[in-house]
Amino acid sequence: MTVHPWLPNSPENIKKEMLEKIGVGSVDELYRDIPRSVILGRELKVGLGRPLSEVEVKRIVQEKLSRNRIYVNPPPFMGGGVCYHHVPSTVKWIITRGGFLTAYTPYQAEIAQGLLQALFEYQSLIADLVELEVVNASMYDGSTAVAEAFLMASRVTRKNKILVPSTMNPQHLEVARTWTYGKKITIEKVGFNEKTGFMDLADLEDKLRDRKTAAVYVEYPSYLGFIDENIKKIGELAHSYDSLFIIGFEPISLGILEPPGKLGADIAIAEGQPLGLGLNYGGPYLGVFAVRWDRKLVRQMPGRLIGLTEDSEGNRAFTMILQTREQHIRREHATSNITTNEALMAIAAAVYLSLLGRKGIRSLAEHIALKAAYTASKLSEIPGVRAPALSSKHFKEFTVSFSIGYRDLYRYLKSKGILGGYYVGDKYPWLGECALFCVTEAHSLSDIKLLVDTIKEYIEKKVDKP
Amino acid sequence: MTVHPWLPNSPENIKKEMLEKIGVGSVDELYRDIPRSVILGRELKVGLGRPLSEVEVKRIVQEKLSRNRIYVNPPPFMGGGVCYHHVPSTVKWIITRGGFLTAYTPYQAEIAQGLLQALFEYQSLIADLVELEVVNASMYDGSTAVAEAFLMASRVTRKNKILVPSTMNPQHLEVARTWTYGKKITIEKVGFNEKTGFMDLADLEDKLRDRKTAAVYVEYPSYLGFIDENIKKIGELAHSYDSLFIIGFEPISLGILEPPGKLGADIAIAEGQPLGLGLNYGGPYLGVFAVRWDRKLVRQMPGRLIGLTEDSEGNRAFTMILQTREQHIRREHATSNITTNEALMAIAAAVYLSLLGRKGIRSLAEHIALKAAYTASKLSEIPGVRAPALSSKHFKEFTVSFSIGYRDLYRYLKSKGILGGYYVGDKYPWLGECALFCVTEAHSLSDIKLLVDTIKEYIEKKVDKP
Amino acid sequence: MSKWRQSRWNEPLIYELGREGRIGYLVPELEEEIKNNVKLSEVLPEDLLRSSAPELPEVSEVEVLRHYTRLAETSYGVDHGPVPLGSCTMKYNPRIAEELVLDERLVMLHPLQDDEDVQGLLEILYELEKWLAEITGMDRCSLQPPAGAAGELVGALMIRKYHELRGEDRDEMLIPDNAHGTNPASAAMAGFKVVRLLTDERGNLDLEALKAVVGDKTAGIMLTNPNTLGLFEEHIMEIADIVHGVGGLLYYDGANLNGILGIVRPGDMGFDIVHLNLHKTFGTPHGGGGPGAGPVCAKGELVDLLPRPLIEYDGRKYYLDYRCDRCIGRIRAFNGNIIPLVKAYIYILSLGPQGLREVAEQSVLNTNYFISLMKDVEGYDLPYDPSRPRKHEVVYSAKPLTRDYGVTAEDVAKNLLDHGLYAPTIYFPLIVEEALMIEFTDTETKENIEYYARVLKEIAEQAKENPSKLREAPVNTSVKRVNAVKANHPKYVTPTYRVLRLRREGRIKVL
Amino acid sequence: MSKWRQSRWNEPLIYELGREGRIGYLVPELEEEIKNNVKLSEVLPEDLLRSSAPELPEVSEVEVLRHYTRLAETSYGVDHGPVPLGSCTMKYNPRIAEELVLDERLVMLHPLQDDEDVQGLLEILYELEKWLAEITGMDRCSLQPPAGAAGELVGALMIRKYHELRGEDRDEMLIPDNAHGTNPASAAMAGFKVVRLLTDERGNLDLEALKAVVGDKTAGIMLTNPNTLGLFEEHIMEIADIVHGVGGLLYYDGANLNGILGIVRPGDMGFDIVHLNLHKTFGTPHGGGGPGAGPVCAKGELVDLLPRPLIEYDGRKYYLDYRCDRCIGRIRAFNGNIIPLVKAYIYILSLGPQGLREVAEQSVLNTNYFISLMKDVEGYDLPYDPSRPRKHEVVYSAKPLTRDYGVTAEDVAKNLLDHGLYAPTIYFPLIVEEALMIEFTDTETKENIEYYARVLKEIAEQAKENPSKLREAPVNTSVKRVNAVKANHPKYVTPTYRVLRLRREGRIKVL
Ligand SMILES: Cc1ncc(COP(=O)(O)O)c(C=O)c1O
Ligand SMILES: Cc1ncc(COP(=O)(O)O)c(C=O)c1O
Repeated sequence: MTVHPWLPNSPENIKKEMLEKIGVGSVDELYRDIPRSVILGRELKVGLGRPLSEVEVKRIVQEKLSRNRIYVNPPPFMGGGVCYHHVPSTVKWIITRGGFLTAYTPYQAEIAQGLLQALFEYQSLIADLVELEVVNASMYDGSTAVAEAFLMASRVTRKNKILVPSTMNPQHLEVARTWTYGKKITIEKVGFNEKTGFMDLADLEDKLRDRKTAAVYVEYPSYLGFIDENIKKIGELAHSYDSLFIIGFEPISLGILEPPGKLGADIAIAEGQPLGLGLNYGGPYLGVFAVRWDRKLVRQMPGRLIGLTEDSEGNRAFTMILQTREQHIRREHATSNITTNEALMAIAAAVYLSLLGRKGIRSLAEHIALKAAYTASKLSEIPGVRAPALSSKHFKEFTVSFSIGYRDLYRYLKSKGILGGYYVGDKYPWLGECALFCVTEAHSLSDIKLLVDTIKEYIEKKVDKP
Repeated sequence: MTVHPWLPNSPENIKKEMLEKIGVGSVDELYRDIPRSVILGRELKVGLGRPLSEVEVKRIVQEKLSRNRIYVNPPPFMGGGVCYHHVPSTVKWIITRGGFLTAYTPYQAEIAQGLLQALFEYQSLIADLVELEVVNASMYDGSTAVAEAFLMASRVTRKNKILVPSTMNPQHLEVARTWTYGKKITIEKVGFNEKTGFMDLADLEDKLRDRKTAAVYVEYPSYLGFIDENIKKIGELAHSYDSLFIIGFEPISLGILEPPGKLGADIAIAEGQPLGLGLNYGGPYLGVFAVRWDRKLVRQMPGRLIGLTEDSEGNRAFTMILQTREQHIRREHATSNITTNEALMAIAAAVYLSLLGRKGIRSLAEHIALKAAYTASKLSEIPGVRAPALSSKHFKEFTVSFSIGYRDLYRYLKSKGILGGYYVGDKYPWLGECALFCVTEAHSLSDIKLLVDTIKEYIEKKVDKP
Repeated sequence: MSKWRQSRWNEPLIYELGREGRIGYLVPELEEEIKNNVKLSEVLPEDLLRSSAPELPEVSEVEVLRHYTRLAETSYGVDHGPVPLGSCTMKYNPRIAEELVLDERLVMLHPLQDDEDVQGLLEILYELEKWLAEITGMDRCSLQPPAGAAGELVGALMIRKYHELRGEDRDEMLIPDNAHGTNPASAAMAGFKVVRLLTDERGNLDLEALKAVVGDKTAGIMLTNPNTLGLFEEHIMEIADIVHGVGGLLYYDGANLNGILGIVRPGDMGFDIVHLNLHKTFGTPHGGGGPGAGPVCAKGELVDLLPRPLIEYDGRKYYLDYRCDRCIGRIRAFNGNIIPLVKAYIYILSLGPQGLREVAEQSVLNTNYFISLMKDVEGYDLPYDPSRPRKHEVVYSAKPLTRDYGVTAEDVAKNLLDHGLYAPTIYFPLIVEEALMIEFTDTETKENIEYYARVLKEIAEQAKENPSKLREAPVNTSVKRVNAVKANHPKYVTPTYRVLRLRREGRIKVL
Repeated sequence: MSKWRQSRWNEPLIYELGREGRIGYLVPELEEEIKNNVKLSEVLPEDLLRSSAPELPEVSEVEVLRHYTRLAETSYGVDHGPVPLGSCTMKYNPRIAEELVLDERLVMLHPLQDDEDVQGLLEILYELEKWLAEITGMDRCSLQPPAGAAGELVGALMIRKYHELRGEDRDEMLIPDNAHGTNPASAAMAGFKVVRLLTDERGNLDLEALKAVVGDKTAGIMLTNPNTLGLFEEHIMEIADIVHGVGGLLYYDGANLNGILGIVRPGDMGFDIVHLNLHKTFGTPHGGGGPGAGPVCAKGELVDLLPRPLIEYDGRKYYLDYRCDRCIGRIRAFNGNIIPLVKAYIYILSLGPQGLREVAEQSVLNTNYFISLMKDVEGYDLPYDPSRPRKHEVVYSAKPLTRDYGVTAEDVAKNLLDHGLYAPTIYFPLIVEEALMIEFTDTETKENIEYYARVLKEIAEQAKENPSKLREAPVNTSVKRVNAVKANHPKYVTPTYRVLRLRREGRIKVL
């Protein structure tokens, strides 16, 4: 092995000095306690079989990336739990500063005040967005935040049934089932109205009556994009049967929608990706997790918390708090096994929310709501298209149902450089040929026109010569 | 005008407070001393006529950039004074740190030690590369460094003729003529050997004999890529007629070639682009400027110098030195008008040279020399191709002359995704249909094969059916 | 006293910056056509409109940029100097990886795009999976878990499901006393009872104790090898035999792989399931606490249990395979923490087999060089057979200093900070009193290791002379010793600015 | 005393880091095929092979990264706080521009690629040129000059050539006493004699003195307006008439354009040639001293004299036009400092006409707000008619402090540093004794302006009480007051490490 730039002690002369001081003849001797029988004794078959220079690595990786296809002009219209948003340059700038990027978890508070403060601010900004008092420093993503919320609800209430909407994000549901499998928690779907998508309150109450429900979960807006207007009532019902109420929200929508804290939520969780993160083909994202100011809840919270305090001279300082909930102290009795989380993404979200501020988040939310609604209405003008497919109100994602097969249309759109909605007809058969579309601040009016015209053109062609 | 993110005091409420404190009713009043007759009185016609969001700006700029064509696979083979080199990621990382990127010239030394030290290290690393003791903190680019060297030589010697090679970089020559025009300096070309490209020593001596020559300038390697093996003799001749000797070098080649300091140079200059800078369609680049440890020379040097000193407690510290040469102090008697230079690019070069170190620069230089020679030899195997077109030795750029018209071949190469050499047949007619090719560490063997095979294929086709 | 000192900005909270009316981000102006055709009141449910704006600060772009720049520069990372946190493998994060992942052809990929749109990326992930399987000696890997602990949960659930599918009822997970806290926590999340195993004085697992607890309730064992003492478990093959012998499975916590990369493989030691921490061993940055990536690899029939989707190749195209007959399900939404995965790919690609092995050797060399420097330094014990070579890390005990001068491991840590050095992991593993767990990794310079040893020696000397001074540290950091008691006191505990505000207004109770 | 302090790393020189054998960059391995077919001895001239390797340090990537990271974090930029250096227009550098210029479709363009390969970029540059011409009220611009001073040289050479082409022999350039040093230096480089003009007590050019010196030797006048006192030259039209009247040209130094963007244009004031500093007015970062960009714009027949190439559009395609019948030639190689040019394009595109005007108004508002805060602060004089509103900047004199307490402008500057603030430009313009030249620009917050004024007041108060304390500043920066005398002493002057080394070895003389 030649000297490597990442391995400062790899030159032979340095190695030799070190081995001499240690008092061994070779590095092999430092492995002497490993049973010979398990020693590999050959080179690994990895990479291209030899160390590569930056020049070579860059070429290889960029060649591969060139075989990906991205949609820039227009940006993706695909929804399905995550949408394309513009990431402000300032956000990217900040999360590539070495003090944040290359730091560990701030175990040594005094030398990590900047990191701690940034995470404290993340917690604070989310707290004010959701109007709940306690926010942890992040979960892995929205789906695991849901799962941890279910586990937490079960711990708090010592019950193990969770009621969820029938229209719930199917991936989140799968993840929640995986995570709760060991704890024998059952997740049950509540009936719903096929026209609006709203939860069936009567069925909910039926299912609550055995008082075995740890929590009722509602998405706000839902996976299918609609806003369940009974959300407050659902929370009241949950509480009246001693269940917790968990809201899974979309963060930007809270610029204009009533926050979970005002809707009675005990726990609120979210996928934080809209707050300044790239699409990243699925990750890293950000699991947002907030609870009410209630000792019982806070003690059962998963994840890391940063708190404000003082140093020995009374200056403001920050440190990790309530660690007795965490695995490194409580081990098998911890509230979760999480340690590494998505801290850097939380900082990105803090920067994003700081940039927007109270006015920005509102105008962004308005912008998106109006643009999405406009797009839906334009799509609906096309014969054979209904958007949204549900009669209720929507925020940024919405269902579009077609009288023709969607998959061919989707392929046609791609051939025109447009990434259309995500097909959900298989999972929600009563919606027919249906897809989840998404419109955000990244889409211009002409992007929307292009989408609408292309769909129209295709459908007209189809109808002409079927 | 609405509130803008870059203008913190643009909200009306803040403006109002400020105007009140100032005691005026409106900002207009602060312009009251401007004659009405010159006030514009209308909006400027710039941009799209209104402020744009990041979302919009990014789309517009990226759309335009998508109408540029870059050559990645293989990288450009085009020479002509500048070649494509790999820029290490670490270099880009460092020059995007705020402390370097957004600082001004370090007028306040105590709060800018990091910047000063980085520039001092740039000066030092170059000094050791060229083996001359004094290096300034940068000139604009190689061409203006040449021009400033000529002006300096004229000041030092109080003479105003400069002798240059006939094969000199034509752009540099043009620039030198522009810059010296006001000082009535004449630039004369010395005869040369058409086979080797070497300077004609007899003609040189003839031209020196009047003792009016301020300096003799040699490129090393030359614009046409060859290395003038008489370089030492040229320097000796210059000195024997009381002229200065100026070498324009290629920095990476000094990993393997004897440095200007050893060749008798009084001044050495270079285009610093190979030291970790992008091609950037021509800039920013880096003008390297070094002189011998000689009071007369140092006093007449253009540009900024950083020096090592101490603070009031005897700790090592850095500051700008010998400022009495500079415009802000000496005004019309300054050695140059330069103030803003290419500091950030100098830091990039410092990082680059630090990464390479004494071994890295040598192996990089070897690598390039061998790869370029290999490419030339392979090209020469093609009937009707001569590479290099000159019989002398070369480093990374070399001439290739063709028995067929080059322009069509160039277009053919482009159609195959290859950026071929830069046509110089018009400027150096005795070389026939000739172009400047460049091979660096960024080119792999298969890139070279592709180039050679594509040229061969084209020429064979041409010869078959002319 | 060291001349080093950290910057101090006394930076206000972002809430204390800004002024009403400011913004830091311009939302694109809504086009007239849209404004004229849709009204907010028709678009959203009226009684769910937010009644009061969220209490976010109003800050301009320049203020935001400066604020977080100052904070970043008051946070110590690997970019600043050694961060020898044991168990964390805080190595240098190569910039080439950081640069290449900024590519829009990665960042702009929607996770639900068709496979045909992401062939290049899938190829990267497919190759990465193959390499990780080769490195661990396993058959297949799931790249989905976002961190080590999530990988452990996956492993524990796989073990649970494995026994269930065989109709066996096994609810005990064996975990050594020196294990990382995530092991028992993960086992418990998967519904297991945790059975604690002891460490013998050589630093190995106590085999007799193990034999005494295994049985038909044993679902499996979670081990890391080298263990958290930095010692290679010498009897690993016997352990494997014992656990397999009673029908249990072996889970490998890969957090400590750095010292044996390319030298021994978990699969060859008898492990059935393995997780890796790419943000430790494979050079992806820790981001102040994440994102990470914790792929899980498995052998033989256990492959069927791995979370889906897996990436497959049919000879022409790469695709995501969602089939899940026996699998434990999904561990997270979408396809994994892609950015760290690609960074790890670049890391392995860059180093190749020789480089990875050199990484292991360098990390072990560094540890043992440090031990050799500490040989004649008083004040620190090296528990568990000091004659055995350590691997990726070493654990000292500051007990002599505590006993003799009342100087604790924490005091030692804080004094290291004062020299511009990050502290070791302290008070872990739990079996070492006043533990100082030190891992320099492969990327630390000999000079910094020497400096670290020198400072530890100085601290021990100062402990004799002036122990109270040591308890005042740190003084060179941006703040002095932080008050953790107040931070956690129910009357003062302040996890958000909202709590501070409500408390000031008297609108919140003691927690 | 401010609690702020800068970080201190006592960072060694890069030469003092590293060890023999280390490298920070892997040169690709040369392919066997090449190694086997070419030999170095045949490739390069034997007697020009380097006889001893350059004495560069040998440092690993991680060491290099940490070293320069630490240095960057010990350097104060706009990203850290206010940098109100008068005349320098140190405004916030928008990150959107920094992000977009990293694009390989820009960075990888070879400057000699055909026009057809760079249509997108040429369009950007073409539009930028149009906008700059509109902003200055001129006809065409050359984007090539890499900085303001280079632009001045271009302008001066154009003036020279203009007269020569008309067969006139004019060798005097008129320059006010408050002009920036680059103006006389540039005029001198272009071969002119510099004639100094005086400033009257209102801060305007002394018209009588001007009239006294103009004549048939007058080639032109170089002016900046607002001038370096921040005052708008009220008699600009008269000046233009006088100079034009004798056949001279008017050159506009655009460094001070920030306060009048979109409000008055140099072209409308009678100027013939203008340079702009994009790294001042148009938000491109200064990089610790560059790169900048200093486009030069001209009117009417002077357009022919602009350096070539210019960017043209034939209705279908953009192209570089190299024709140069009367032009002064080339001012630099290739096509200009493209990256800053593109950043400036993004800046103007983002702000639009309303934004640019707001920039001007904000910068003037900030200056005059600061003046209003300084009204009752003793110790600082506001020379040249304090009743006149300033534009982009204001110049105070610390003369009262110097006179009464021996506290100089430099002392004031150093004490500002101690509060985490960058100092003003000091001792310029030369016509103000103990000058403090302060320019907050459009991007400074009201709060920081207030803080700055407060600190200045504190300093003045301390000057009364304890002036010697002030002369000890700075103490909160990474080093204390730097010894400039030693730095410049012929025996000690050390511009490179090479000099230090040779001096230690006794191999170098006093300079
Ligand atoms: C030994 C060990 N196991 C498991 C983990 C958990 O890994 P992660 O932090 O990636 O969840 C860690 C690190 O924290 C560790 O050190
Ligand atoms: C008034 C004035 N003119 C000219 C210049 C020179 O510009 P540059 O630094 O871009 O060469 C400057 C800035 O240094 C200046 O402030």
